[in-house]
Amino acid sequence: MIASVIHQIVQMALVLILAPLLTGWVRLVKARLLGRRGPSLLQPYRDLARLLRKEVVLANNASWLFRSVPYVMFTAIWLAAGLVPVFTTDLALAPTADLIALIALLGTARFFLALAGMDTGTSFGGIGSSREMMIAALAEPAMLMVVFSVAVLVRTTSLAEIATYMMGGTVGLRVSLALALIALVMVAIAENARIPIDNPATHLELTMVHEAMVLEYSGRHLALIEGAAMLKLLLYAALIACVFLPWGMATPTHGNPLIGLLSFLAKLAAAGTALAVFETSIAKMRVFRVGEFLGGALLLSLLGAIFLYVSRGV
Amino acid sequence: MGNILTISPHAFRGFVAVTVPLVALLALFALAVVGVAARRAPWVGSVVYGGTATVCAVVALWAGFALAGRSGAETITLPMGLPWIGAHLRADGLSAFFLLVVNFGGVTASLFGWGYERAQAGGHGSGHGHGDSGPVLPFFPLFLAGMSLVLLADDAFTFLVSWEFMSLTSWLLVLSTHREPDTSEAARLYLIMASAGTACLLLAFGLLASGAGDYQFDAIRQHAPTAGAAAMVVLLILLGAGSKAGLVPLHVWLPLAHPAAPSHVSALMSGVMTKVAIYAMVRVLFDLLGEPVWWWGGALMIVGAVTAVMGVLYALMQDDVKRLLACSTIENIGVIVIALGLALVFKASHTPVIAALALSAALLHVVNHSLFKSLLFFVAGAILTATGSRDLNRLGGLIHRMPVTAVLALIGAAAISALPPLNGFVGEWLLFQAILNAPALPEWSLKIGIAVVGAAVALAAALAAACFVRLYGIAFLGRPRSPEAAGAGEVGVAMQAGMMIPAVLCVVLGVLPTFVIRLFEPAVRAMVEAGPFDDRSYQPWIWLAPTSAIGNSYNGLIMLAAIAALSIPLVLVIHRWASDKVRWSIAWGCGHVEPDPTALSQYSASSFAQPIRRAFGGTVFNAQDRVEMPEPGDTRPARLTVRWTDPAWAYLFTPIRSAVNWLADRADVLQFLTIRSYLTLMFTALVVVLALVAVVRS
Amino acid sequence: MTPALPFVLIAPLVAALLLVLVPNWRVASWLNVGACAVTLAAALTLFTAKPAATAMLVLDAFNVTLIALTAFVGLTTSVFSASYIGHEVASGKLNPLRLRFYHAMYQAFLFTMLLALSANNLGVLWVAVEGATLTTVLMVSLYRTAASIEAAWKYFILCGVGIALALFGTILIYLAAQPVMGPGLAAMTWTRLLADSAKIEPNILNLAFVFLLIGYGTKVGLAPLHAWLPDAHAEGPTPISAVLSGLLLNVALYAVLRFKMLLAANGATMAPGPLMMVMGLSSLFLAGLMLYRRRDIKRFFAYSSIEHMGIIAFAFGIGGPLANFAGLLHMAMHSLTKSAIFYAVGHAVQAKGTQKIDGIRGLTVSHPALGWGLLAGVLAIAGLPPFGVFMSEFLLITNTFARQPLLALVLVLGILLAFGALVLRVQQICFGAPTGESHPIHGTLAPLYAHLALVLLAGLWLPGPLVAWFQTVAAMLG
Amino acid sequence: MIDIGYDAAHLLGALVLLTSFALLYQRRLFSLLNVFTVQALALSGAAAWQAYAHDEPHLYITAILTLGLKAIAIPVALHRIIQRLHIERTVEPALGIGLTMVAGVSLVTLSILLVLPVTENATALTREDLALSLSVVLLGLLMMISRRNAVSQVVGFMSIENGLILAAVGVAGMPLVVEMSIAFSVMVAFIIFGIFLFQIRERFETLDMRKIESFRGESD
Repeated sequence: MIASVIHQIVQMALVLILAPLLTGWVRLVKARLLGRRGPSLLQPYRDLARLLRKEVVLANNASWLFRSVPYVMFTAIWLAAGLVPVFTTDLALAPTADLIALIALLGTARFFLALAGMDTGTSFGGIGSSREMMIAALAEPAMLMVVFSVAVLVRTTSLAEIATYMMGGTVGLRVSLALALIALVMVAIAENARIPIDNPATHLELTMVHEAMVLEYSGRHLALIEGAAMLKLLLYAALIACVFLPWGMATPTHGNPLIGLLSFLAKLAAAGTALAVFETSIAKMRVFRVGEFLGGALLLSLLGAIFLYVSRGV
Repeated sequence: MGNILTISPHAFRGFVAVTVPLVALLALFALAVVGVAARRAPWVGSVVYGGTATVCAVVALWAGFALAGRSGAETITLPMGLPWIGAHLRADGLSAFFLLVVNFGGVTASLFGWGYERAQAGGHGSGHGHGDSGPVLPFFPLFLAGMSLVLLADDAFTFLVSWEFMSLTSWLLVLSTHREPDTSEAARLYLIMASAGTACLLLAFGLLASGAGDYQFDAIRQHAPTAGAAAMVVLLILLGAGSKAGLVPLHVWLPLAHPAAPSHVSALMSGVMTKVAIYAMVRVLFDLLGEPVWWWGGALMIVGAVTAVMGVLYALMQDDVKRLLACSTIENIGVIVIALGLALVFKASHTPVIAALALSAALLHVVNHSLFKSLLFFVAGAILTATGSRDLNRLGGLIHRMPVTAVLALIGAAAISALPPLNGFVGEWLLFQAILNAPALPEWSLKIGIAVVGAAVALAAALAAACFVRLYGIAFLGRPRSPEAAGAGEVGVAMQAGMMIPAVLCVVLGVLPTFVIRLFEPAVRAMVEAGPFDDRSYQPWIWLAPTSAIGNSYNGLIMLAAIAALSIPLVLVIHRWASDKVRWSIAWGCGHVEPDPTALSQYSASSFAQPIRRAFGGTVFNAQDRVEMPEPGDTRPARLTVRWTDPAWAYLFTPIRSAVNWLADRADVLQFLTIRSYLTLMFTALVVVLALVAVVRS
Repeated sequence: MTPALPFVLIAPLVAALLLVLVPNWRVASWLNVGACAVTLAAALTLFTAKPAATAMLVLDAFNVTLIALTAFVGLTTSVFSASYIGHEVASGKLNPLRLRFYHAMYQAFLFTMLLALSANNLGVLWVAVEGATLTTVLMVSLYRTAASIEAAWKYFILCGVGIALALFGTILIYLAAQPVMGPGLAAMTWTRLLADSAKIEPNILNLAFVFLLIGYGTKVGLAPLHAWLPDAHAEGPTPISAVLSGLLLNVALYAVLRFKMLLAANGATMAPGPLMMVMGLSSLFLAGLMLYRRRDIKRFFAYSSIEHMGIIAFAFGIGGPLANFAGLLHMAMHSLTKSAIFYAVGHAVQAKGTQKIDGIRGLTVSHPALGWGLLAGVLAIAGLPPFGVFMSEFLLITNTFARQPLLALVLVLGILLAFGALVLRVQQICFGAPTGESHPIHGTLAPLYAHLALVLLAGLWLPGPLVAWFQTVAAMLG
Repeated sequence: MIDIGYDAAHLLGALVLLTSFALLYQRRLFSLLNVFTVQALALSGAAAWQAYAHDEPHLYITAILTLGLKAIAIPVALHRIIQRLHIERTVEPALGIGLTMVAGVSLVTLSILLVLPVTENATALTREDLALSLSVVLLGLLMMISRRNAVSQVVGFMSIENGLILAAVGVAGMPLVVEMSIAFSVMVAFIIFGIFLFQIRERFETLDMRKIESFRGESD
């Protein structure tokens, strides 16, 4: 019990610390792949610190909602990140929320960010919000289908249980899991506003989604939102790791949290690299192709769920 | 007809059991009389609404105690209704639960309505037709009485009488705005659809009663109908109760009629009356019809899934606030029906615990939807009172002018979008837990089908979130789109209170859902012979951990605490050590500096829906956007016009209507014939019948 | 035989003769009411009398209820008419001479109907119905307008022919019975015929029933024999429309049912039910469709009467204790409701100065008491609870569906078809912004609300004795 | 041997039927009335013969009533009306004469088909008589349909009632009440027709139904 509480606190801190690092790593690898030296690994920390110190410039008709959204969003994503077992499944909050609740938490963050985008009454906020909600409308079902196919296999949606079960090794290699993995990766790309869905680096109004919503933000608010985005990236990496390759993670009964931590770092590095490679090797797609992209993800995940019945008589 | 004048054996205990709602019903009728008799008196509104609120509160409390106390349900027979059987009233767990929902809605609605009508009467109202409206007062209590009576009815006749009485009174309430252009069409469609539904129920009960040889529910319970008859009953119930609940494609009246009524009535119709329809489904499918067959549930799930997705898509197309809310009701009903279908399926496959889980999800969503849908309709009423408009494209920026309403509306929008830790999410969570148990089913079609249904539910939920971001963002955020919106002011205390109560409950139920689930556990137990928490392993009471969901659990309270524990320090730390300086300036908007006074550059309701319209609408509604872009140098603003058609109208109702008209035109010729032709008709009839007789004999 | 029965017949007859002599129409109108009151009082005493039969008259459970109903509606209508004709005179549509004639005819009409109801001799029954036709023909043409004369002419020709066919049927009945029961009155006395019905040659009975159904059916207004009904209702004075719909149709149907009972008692004949069901359904659908195109308010409700006669004919056609019960209840409810509607319509037409529905809008706004009364009446006739018609339709539909599912579906479709039209029109009439001229209402709304109260009461609670009465009659009808 | 009673009755009945065919055939109003008079005479003859043959004195009354009303009063009155109102003397039938004839013949066939099989146990006379009267009734109806003129419609109606009387007298021992009722109704009917003809005249200046029926309700 005590251990689980300590683990939980450690994890909350850990995700907070690691998130900018992961983003930095991705940027670095991308730069190297493009043949640039690229920024330092710690650049994201510096950016956040600078933003935090800056004053906030608010639009005249910004409401209290606009000012509180960054905190709500950051908290929600932070909490969600804290729920994904990274180095041990023995977390105090584990029973509080399962995978579905976690998805819903991310939904909450998105909901409020979309509202904030519409608060100042500029056209770009509207563009961002509407597109974001459209993307979410397809990403969420896909995500839940992934959950479904995993749950059909594992008969649970509690992440700790899933990780434990997967580590048990009784699962083996499965077509459906592969499909679910692909679907989850596609969703992750969409949700984190990465290429080809969106480009965090761009400010070309007509193509941007996430950036359009946060256009009016500045100073500490912007810092929180950037931080939240980094946390989200980390969260998805951790989620994929926890569900599909949880090996090395500690459980209440056996395994060492430190080893779990090291393995997690390794997994993050790998994930970051993979993302960087993927992003450099593909171009951004038109906003209205996104529907097809995520629809594909949805179908894949559904297929995964169905394949399960075929492959195994559950 | 022995017991016409004598009261049934358990008379006394029965009387004790049902006496409170009976007295309450009488009180409601009395209030209606007052509403008619003293219609000129200045105090009448306060008396009727106050009285209704009190009576409903009493009944709600009574129902709550009946549920908590697990009090037995006796039947009482009144010497009314069908002569030889009388009117049977009974309040078992299920009835009591729905009585609680209905009458609680009644309390808030009367509270809000009191303030609303005063606001309408006082100047504000003029300008949008409520100025000289028909009478509401007499029919408002009658409507509530009708709904309660449906829930208490224990024989087919009483049930149908009160069912149709409910439709009738709500129709009259809709007609109270009869001076407005669209009302009469809406009201007509409503009453016709409602009566068609009643006709279906009539046939269904006829079938059930023919099996039992009696109209009493007890007798019907005893005699399970044959498979064929049962199938027909299921179909008829889907049509009958479905037309009232708003299942696609029988939903067409709903987005027209619900908004036409005064807002507090809309809240009742959308938030509560649809639940009465759900009650009818549960009562017949789970209680009266005996052992279910798996495909019943399958049918319910398919219809529900279609309804859920279509409903929310309709909602996304609407620009009228109340119409949007009505459409979102269709979606929520779809979700509830899916849950019911799951419960049936699991009941049929003899896994009662999972059935209990699904049914709990359904009933919990019934409670939740009644809460946040009433809340949102009240908000719509507040907006209407404050701005005189229901058109999203004439609203905006209300968060600055109606601060209280804005907060409550935000709670409502978040709750209906199923965001944790609010109540909407708990319902969805339970539903998904039930869906995840699909592998436990024997039928392959169901295993796979339920996965698809799950996807549909998720899609509906995500679209609902989009829909309410749109509603809240357009109405409350941004800049005002019309002078009325710019000049709006906060509404009165009564209306605020009416909104406050459901809003608070949305939070409470989200944090402590187990309370209400425990409350209706007896109802669930009665329907599926199991409770959602049977033999649960380890959770103390604040944990929501149904047995069937293996090791899955959710705890709204801890989640709320965690959010608080994380966010409050965060705010403090940042403001203490980082910076707390703020500078106000004009919105930047990518160099588009000077915000134009008309606020036309903002995203409008229809432009917000455009991506989703483009993703889904093209195929479902063959929606077409047309943008009129003026010549370069021309200063006219560009105009976006959206055209879309409802398939239910295009392929079902318009053909029916035109067919009737065609036939009527043909028949009408008979009015204008000569006497000779009429004689000829008569003569032909005679000769034909004579010839018939001759033929028959030989 | 109780003396009350002859008295019930004599009272209106005497009143008719008396009223011919009264020149002052105001006095006459109240004499009219008084006479009706006396008749009703006498009729009510019949409930206590034992069933009995003479060569000419008969008294049994079946006709006593209808006699009472007729006397009651006769009374309320006379009250309505007393308050109605005042305005007709004022607006110069009628002159005192015509009114003298009108009041006499009103009583004569009541007499013929009561005679038809209490007749035991088929010949007398026929004469009475014929008399009812003649008197109403004269009253329909009371206004002497082109329209009213055309309507009365149509009415007279069609019903005259119908009556003739009915007479032929009666002769056939006698022809069939005469070999069994020997020549003379016995072979035309209904009770005797019923007693020895089994011995009568069934084939002739079949033939006879065809003529009787077509003949009296014309008077019931069953499609396709209904053509006279709408115009007669629309062009005559409204009180007459009320009694036509409320009473005359019932009387004609009563005649048909008497003969149906005869056939049922014989056993070897064809089943009369299907014929009645077919005609009933055809009337239901035809009327339902016609309702959509009507622009004249009285004609509109006349078609609604055809619709309900169709439903009732269907109910008796399918038969059985429940359906018969429903049919009887529906008969009573329809008389009360439809006459109430016509009272309201009469006032509305006078208040708005037109019979065109387009000219009668927003009645609940311009004349609340009248508007809501009319609305309640129409809702009641549309079969909405808590009014009595709902109960009869409930019983009929559920019972039919249990026995003949497809027929029940057809029936429900027909009822919904008509329902749609009723809702459409009643919303136009009662709601929206008032149109056209708007005079104050003359006279009392008491009859309207009295009928509505009764219909409402019946929907909520039927007194035990009445139920028992209906059940015995339903059993008689088999 | 020859049953003279049967033959005579048969003859008279047949004559009535024949005359109603003749009615169908007529084009001119006056000849129409004359034929109708013949029919009435034949009918009263039949009634009288029945009264004599079966010794049922009350049938004499029927005979006399028929003779008085239908053979004398009504034709005369109608003559008057026609002259007074200057009605055009010829009326073109709505149906072609030939067609009407065919219809009439088939109707007679139908009625015989209907009546004969069902009356095995009735006397031959009754059967014949019933078949004839049914045909007369149907033919009268056919006539009302096939003529536009009010007078000819009245005549058609009358001939229907002739058919009824023929049936009534044919059945042995039919009580008087029926004839009385018929007579009564015919009388009233005639009065009413008279009233109507005059009113129609003063309203529409014609007896052509097409003009009268220009108003069909709701044709505003």
